[in-house]
Amino acid sequence: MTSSRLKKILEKGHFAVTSECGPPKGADPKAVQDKGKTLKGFVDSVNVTDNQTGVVRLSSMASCVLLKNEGLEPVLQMVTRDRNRIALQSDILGASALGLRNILCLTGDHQSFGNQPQAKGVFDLDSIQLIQTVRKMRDQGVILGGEKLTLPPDLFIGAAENPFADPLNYRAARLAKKVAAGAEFIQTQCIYNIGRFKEWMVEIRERGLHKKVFILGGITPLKSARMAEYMSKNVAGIDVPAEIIERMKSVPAGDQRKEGIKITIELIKELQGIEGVHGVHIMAIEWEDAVPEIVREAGLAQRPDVD
Amino acid sequence: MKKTNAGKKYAIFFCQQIDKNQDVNRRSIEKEFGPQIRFFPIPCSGRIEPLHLMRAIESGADKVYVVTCPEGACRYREGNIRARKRLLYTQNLIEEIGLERGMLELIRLKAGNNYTVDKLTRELLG
Amino acid sequence: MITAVRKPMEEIRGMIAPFKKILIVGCGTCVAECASGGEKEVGLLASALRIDAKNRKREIEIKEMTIDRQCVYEFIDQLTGIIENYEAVLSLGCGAGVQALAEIFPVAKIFPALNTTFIGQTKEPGLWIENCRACGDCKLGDFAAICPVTRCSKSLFNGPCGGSKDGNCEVDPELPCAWNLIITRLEEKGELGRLEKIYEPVDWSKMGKGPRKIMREDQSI
Amino acid sequence: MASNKVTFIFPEVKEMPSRFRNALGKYLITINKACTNCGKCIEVCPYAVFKSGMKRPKALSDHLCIGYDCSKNDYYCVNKCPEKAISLRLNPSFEVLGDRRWPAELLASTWNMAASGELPANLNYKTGNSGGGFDKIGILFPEKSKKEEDDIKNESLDGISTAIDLNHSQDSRPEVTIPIPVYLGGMSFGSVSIVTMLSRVRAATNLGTFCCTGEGGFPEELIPYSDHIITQVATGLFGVKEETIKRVRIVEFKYAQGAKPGLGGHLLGDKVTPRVAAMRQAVPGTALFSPFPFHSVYSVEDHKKHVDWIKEVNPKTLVSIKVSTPTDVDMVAVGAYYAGAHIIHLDGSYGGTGAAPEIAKKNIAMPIEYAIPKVHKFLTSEGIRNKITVIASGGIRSAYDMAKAIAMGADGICIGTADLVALECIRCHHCESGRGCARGIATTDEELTNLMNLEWGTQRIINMYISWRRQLMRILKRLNMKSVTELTGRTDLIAHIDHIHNRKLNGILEL
Amino acid sequence: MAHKYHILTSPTPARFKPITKAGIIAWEEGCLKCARCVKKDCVYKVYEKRSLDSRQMLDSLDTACMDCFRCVQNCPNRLIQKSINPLYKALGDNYWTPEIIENIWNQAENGRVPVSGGGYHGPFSGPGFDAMWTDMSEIVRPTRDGIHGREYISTTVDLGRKLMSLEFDSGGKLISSPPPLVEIPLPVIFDVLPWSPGGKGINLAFLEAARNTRTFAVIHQADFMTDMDEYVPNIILFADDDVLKLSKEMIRRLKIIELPDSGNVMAIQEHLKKINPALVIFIRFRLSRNASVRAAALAKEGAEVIHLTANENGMGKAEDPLFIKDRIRQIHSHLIEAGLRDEVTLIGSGGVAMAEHVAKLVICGADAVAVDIPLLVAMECRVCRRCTEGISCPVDLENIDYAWGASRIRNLISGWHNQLLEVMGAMGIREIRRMRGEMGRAMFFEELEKEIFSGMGIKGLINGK
Repeated sequence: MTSSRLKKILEKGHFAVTSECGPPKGADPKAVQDKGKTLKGFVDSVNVTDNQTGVVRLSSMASCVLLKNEGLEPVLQMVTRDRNRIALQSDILGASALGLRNILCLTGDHQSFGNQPQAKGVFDLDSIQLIQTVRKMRDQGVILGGEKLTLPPDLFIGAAENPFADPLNYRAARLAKKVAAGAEFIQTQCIYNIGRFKEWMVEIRERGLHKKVFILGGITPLKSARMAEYMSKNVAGIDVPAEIIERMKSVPAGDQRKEGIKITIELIKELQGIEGVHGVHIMAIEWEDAVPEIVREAGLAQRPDVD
Repeated sequence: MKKTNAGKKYAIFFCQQIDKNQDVNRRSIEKEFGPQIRFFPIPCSGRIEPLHLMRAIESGADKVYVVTCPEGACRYREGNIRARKRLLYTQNLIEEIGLERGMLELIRLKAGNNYTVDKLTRELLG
Repeated sequence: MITAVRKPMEEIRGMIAPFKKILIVGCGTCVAECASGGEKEVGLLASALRIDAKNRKREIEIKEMTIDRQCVYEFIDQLTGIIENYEAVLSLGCGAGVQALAEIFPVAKIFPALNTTFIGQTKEPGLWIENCRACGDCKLGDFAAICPVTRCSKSLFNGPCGGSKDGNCEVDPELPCAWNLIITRLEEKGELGRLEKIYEPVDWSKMGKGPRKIMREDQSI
Repeated sequence: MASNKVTFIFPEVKEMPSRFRNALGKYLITINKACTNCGKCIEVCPYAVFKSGMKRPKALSDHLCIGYDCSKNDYYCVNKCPEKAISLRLNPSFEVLGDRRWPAELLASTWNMAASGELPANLNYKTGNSGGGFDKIGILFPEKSKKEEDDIKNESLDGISTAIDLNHSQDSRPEVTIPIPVYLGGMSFGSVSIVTMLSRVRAATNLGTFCCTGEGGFPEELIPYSDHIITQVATGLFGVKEETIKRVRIVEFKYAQGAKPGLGGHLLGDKVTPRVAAMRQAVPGTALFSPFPFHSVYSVEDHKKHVDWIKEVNPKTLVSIKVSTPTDVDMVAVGAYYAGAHIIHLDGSYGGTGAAPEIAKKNIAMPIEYAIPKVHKFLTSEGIRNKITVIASGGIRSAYDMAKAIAMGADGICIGTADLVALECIRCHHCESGRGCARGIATTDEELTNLMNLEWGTQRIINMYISWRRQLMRILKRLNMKSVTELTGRTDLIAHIDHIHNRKLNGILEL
Repeated sequence: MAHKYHILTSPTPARFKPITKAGIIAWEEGCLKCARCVKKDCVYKVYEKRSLDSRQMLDSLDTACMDCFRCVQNCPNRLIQKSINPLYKALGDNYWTPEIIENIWNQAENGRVPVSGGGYHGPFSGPGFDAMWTDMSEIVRPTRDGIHGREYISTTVDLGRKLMSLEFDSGGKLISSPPPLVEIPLPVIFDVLPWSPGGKGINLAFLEAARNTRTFAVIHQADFMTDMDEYVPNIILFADDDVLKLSKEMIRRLKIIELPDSGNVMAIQEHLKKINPALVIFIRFRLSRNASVRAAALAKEGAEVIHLTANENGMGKAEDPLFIKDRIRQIHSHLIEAGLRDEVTLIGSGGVAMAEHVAKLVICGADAVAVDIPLLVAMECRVCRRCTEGISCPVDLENIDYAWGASRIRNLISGWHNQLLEVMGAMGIREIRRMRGEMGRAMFFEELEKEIFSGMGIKGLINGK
C-alpha cells in the first residue's frame, strides 16, 4: 500500500506546494482531468472541494479518483454538512479503498449560501469530531461506538483553520483543539493580511503547535480589484487589508491579474520566511492555469521527489 | 369636499391633545357631513391598536385617518410612534386581503402649529 | 415558549374557502406571548376575513374564541358544544394545539392558521429568537448557558467555525455568533478552560426515535 | 403647665419606603437604549433617584426627583448624561391621583413624610385645593427680615412643648397628658384590617398618645396597648363590654360622626368576616347598621346618665363625647360639659374614613372650620372653656391644618385619614366595594390584609407624626411661643384670605 | 298610615360604555406579559374583563377600573399609566359637571344611593346649592327611619290650593268646599325638557316612569299623541299652545293642566274648572326680580299651584341675579308675610340636578320640585347639547326603548327618594311637609363665612372680641 506523498514531503522538511481543484457542475470527467493536467508537476497534491459553499458539483471522491488516474495526488475534502456519521465513515473507508491517502476534514459552508438553500443541513458531527473519527478509524481500527474494522483506512489527516475570523484571541486555541483531535496538517484560510497571520503564528509557536502539525498557508491570487473588494466585504472570515485593495485599484483593469499574481508571489515569499510555516496552499478559484506561473515565479517549480 | 368623495364614509381617530376644544370644534363638520363621518377622539394616539382600525373598516369606513401630534411632542413620549407602527402593521394586513394600503392613513401634524379638528378635517377631505 | 407566525392570508383563505361558518380559536399561552395567536390576533384575523368575505360578496359567519391553552384538554373542553356548530375551525395555536384540537374533536375540520416556528425567548419587544431545539440532551452547563445546537447555525460543539465576523454569524450577519458569545462569556467567568475538552459527537438519539413523550408516574393519575 | 411634667422620649424616624415596586411621584424618568450604563446619573443625583442595574441604571426613586426645576442645577441628570439617554416628564398618572381635599401633591408629601420623616422637595405639603376653609386660611407670622427667618430655620427646637392635658375638669380623676396634641380617631375593626388597626395603636403607644378603637369592639391583640386605647361606646353598642371599659384610660361616647352626621354606621356584608362578626356578636356576611341616635338618650338628662354609667364602671377613666356639627353645635358642647364629659370631640362633616352616602358627606352638618370657633367662643362666653378639652377632627390633613385648628380654638386634634395616607391610601374612595381596599388598608380580606406588614405600618405612622410635630414646633417658634397650649384660640394669628378686605394684617399671611 | 312608599328598582345597564374619569394609556410595547397586573394585583379583575366596544373604540377596562393604582405601581416595567380621560372632562358644562352626570348615571343603572369611603372629596363649597348645608340632630328627637329602620318617614305632598279654615253650618255640616288636591308620594314631578334629540321614546319613558313612581310628567300640548292615552292619569298637560283647542272630554279626563302665566290666566282657570271641577291648575312662570309680587298676586286671586321655573343653571330671567334657591326663599318669606303661604302650592324647577337639591329647595320653601335634565341623563344623555345644533346624539337617544328608559328613570328616582330619607332622618323630620321652609335647620355659606371668618386675624381681637 502506498502512503501519502504529501505527508512524506512535509516530514522530510520540504516547503510543500498544494493547490485546489473545484469539480465541475456536471458529470463531465474532462473538466477535472484538464485541471489535473494543468497542475501536474507544479504541486505536491491537489485537494478537491466537497460541494463548496453548498453548491452541487461532481463529487469530491469521484474527482479525486479521476485526478489520481491522471497521476496527481489528491486530497479528499469532506464536509459534515451533507452526511451523517454513517455516511461519513462509510465514505472514509471507500476513499481509502480507492487509494486516496489524504483527507481534509471540514464542517463546510452553510447550505444557505449555495444553490440548495432548502436543503436540511446535517451537521451530525463537526469538523473536530470528524478529525477524531478518522483518527479513531485509522489508529484504533474502530468506528464510533467501538466496533472493529476488518481493515483500517490509511489517510493523512488535515484540517482547516482561519486565523482571521472572530474571536481572534481564540483562533490559536482552536487550532490546538484540532491538533489535539488528531489533525496532522493544516490549511489556513487565504492570507492577505500577513501582519495578522504573523501574529497568529507567534501564538502558534508559543503553544509549540508548529512542531505538532504541518501548517500550509492559504493563498488565493486576486483577479481584480473588484474581487478584492468583494472578498473583503462579503466573505466572512477573509481579511483583505485596505493597502492590498488600493494596490489592485492603482493599476489599470487590464493589468490587475498580473498585479494579483505579483502580490501572491510576494506573499508566498513572506510565508517561506516564517518559522513554522511548512508550505503553501494555492486556491486559485476557477483560475487553475495561473498556478504554474505562480509556482514558477515563486521559485518553487522544482517539486522534490520523495517516492 | 371633492365630488369624488361624496358618499364615502370616514373614520377619524385623533389624539385629543392636538385640539383641547375638539368637542366643540368638530360639531360644525359633523353637522355638515352627518353619518358620513365619525370621529374617535383618543387620549393619546398610542392607544390605537390594529384591532381598532380593522373594526373601523369592518363597520363600513372607506377611509380611516389616524391623526397624531408631531413626533417628539407626544405627552406620553412615544404614543405617536406607536400609532405609526401599528398603522403600518394593519396596512400590511389589509393589503393581504386585497384592500388598498391607502385606506388607512397616518396624518402626523407638524410641530409648532395650532390645529383645530374641524379645519384639519376639511383639509383632509379636500 | 413556542413561537409561530401567521400564515399568509392567501393560504388561510384557500383553506377556509369552502366554508361559511367558521370558528377561530386562539390560544392564550405561547402564541399570545409572541403576538401571533392570542385574543387580539384572533380579532384581527376575524376582522380581516370578514372584510375580505364582504368584498368578495361571500357570506361568512365567524365566531372568535380564545382559550387559555390549546394543548390541554381541560381548556379545549370549553369548545364542546360550540365547535359542533361550525363547518370549519381555524386554529391559532401552535402545531401541538392544532393537533390536540383535532384529536379531541375528530369530526371537526381543523385548519392551522399559523406556521409554528421554534422554541424561543422574547429578546426584546417585537423580537423573538430561537434558543432551544429541544434536543433532549442539554449541555448548557458546559457552554455558559448558550446553546450551540440552536444558536450556532451549524450546531457546532467544537466551534467556532471560520465564518464569524465582527462577532456575528456568517449565515445571518444580524445574529450574534453563538460561539463568540460562548467564548466571551466563559472568558469573563474565567472558565475558558472548559473548551479545551473536545466534545464527542452528540447523542442525537435523545432527540427522539419518532415522536417523543414524557412519562411522569408521579404526575399521572 | 404640661411641658414641665412630661419628659417624653419620642421614637426615632426609620426609613420605610413604599410597599409597592414603583412609588408614585410627580415626575417620571426614563432611560432609553442609548444608555451605556456609565453610572453618571447615579453619581450626580443628590436625591438618590437612580439605582444601579445590570443593563442600565433604574430610576426607581423618581418620586424623589424635583423635576424641571432641577434643570438649573449643575447636577441635572438629563444634561449630564453623556448619551442623552435620560428623559424627564410629568407623570401622567399623577394628575389622576387625589381629589380637591387631598390633591396629589398633598398625598405624595404625606407619603414622603411617612417614608422618611422628611418634608418633600417641591410639593405643597400644607394645604389642599378645596377652595375654602383651611385651604384659604393662613397663619399670620410676625414680620421678620430674611436673615431672622433663616436664623429661626436653623435654631434648635428644644424647649418647645407640644404636649397637652386632656383632663381640665379638676375632678378626682387622673391627669392625662399627651406629648403631641393629636390622638388617633376611631376606625373599627372590620372597617380596617387588624394590621392597620394595630399599626395605629402601636404608633399611638410609641408616640405616648391614644388611639380609639371605633365601634367594632376591642380585639385581644390590642390588650397589651390598653393604656393608649380609647374605647368607643357607639349607638350600635357593638362589642361594648364592661371589661373593655374598665381596661382603658379614656372612653369615648360616639353620638355622631362627621362622615355621616345623623346617620348610623354601616358595615357592608362583604366585610363582615367570621372574625369581625364574632367581635361584634353578629352573623358573618350580613351588613351591620348602627342605629341613630342612642335609643336610650332623648334628653340632656339621659345623656348625663350615660356618662355617669361609664364613670361608675371605671372610676379612673376620662369621658369624651364625640359629636357631629349641627347648627347648634355650640349648645351641644355645653351640654356635654354639663353631663360631665372631660373632652368634647367635634367631628366635622368633611372627614371620615368609612363608607358613607355621598349626600351626607357633602351636605349634612357644617365643616369643622366653622364648628371650632363657634364652640370655642360659646364655651368661653359661658365661662367653662378652661374646664373641658376641645378636640377637633374631620378634614384635618396636615400639620398646618392642625396648627390652624388649634388657633381657631381647639386644644388638640384627632386624625384618621392622614394615618391611612401614611399607609399608602390613595383615596380612591372604594373602601366599601367588594373585597374592600385594594391596597390592603380598609379591608378584612385575608389576602389583601397581607399586603401590609405591622412593623412597616407602625413606623410609617410614627414617621408622619414626628414630621408633623417638627412642623408644629417650627410654627410655634416662628410665633415666639414655647408651648402649643399658647396657640389655642388665637384667632388673631390666622386669617381667611376672602375676609381680610385689604385690611392691614397682624403679620405676614402664609397659606 | 299610607303604604310605605317604595320604588321597585332593577339593574338597568347602559347601552354605551359610560365615560369614566381616568383612562389607561397604552402599555403594550415592552410588556413582559408577566401577568402581574392581570393575575396578581388587580382586585377588580379589570384586565380579565378587557374587551373592545367597537362603536366607541374603547376598552372595557377603563370602566371596570377603580383607580387603585396597584397595576401602575407594581408593573415591573412601569408601562402602565393612567390619565384623566379628556372625554370625561368635556362632559356637560360648569353647572352640569362630569361628577353630577356620573352620579346620575350610576343611580340610573342600579337605583342605589351613591356611597363611597374615605370622606368627602369635593370642594369646600360652591355657588348655588353648594353654598348650603342641612342640619342634623344629635340626640333630642325621635329615632329616624332612614332606609333601614322601623319608623316611617313620609315624603308625600299635596298639590293644590288649601283652605285656611273650614266652615260648618249650625248643624255641623261642612259648608266650605275644599278645592281639589292631588297627592304625590315624593315631592318630584317630571318637567318638560329644555332640549332633547326628539323621538317618541323619551316622552313615553317619562310617562311610564311617572306612572311607576306614582307621580306626573309635564307634556307639551303639542306633544300629546294618541298612544299616550293610557298615561293620562299621570300627565300634566302644559297648555302652552292654545288651551281652547283642548276637547272637553280631554279636560275632563285630565287631573292637572298647567297654564303659562298671562294676564287672563285666572279667567282660563275658571273656564277649565267649569268643565272639570276636579281639575288642578298649575300656573307656570319664569323666576324674576318681581316673582314674589306676582306669586302673591296670583295666590290672592285664587291660584292653586304656582310652578316657578329657572333655566338649566337655576337662574331666572336674564336680569335676575338670584339663584333659584335664594329666589324661592324670598318668595316663600314674602308669601308668609302676606299671610298667603299655606294657601298655595309652590313648585320649583330649573337646575335641580341631584337629590340634595330637592331637599334644599324644599327647605328653602318649595313644596315640590320639577326635574328635567337629570331624567334625560338617566337615559345616558351626556349634556353635550349636540341635539340643539341638530347633530347626531352620541348615545342615540332618539331610538331608545321606552321601557329601558323608564327603568333607568325609576332607578334614579328611587335613589333620590332614599337620599331624601337620609337627609330628613339626620334632621329628625318625619314629614316632608314639615320640612318645607325650615330655613333654621339649614346653614348658609355666606352667613357662616361672615360670622366665623370675618373677625379673624385682627390684632387684639381674639375670638372676634
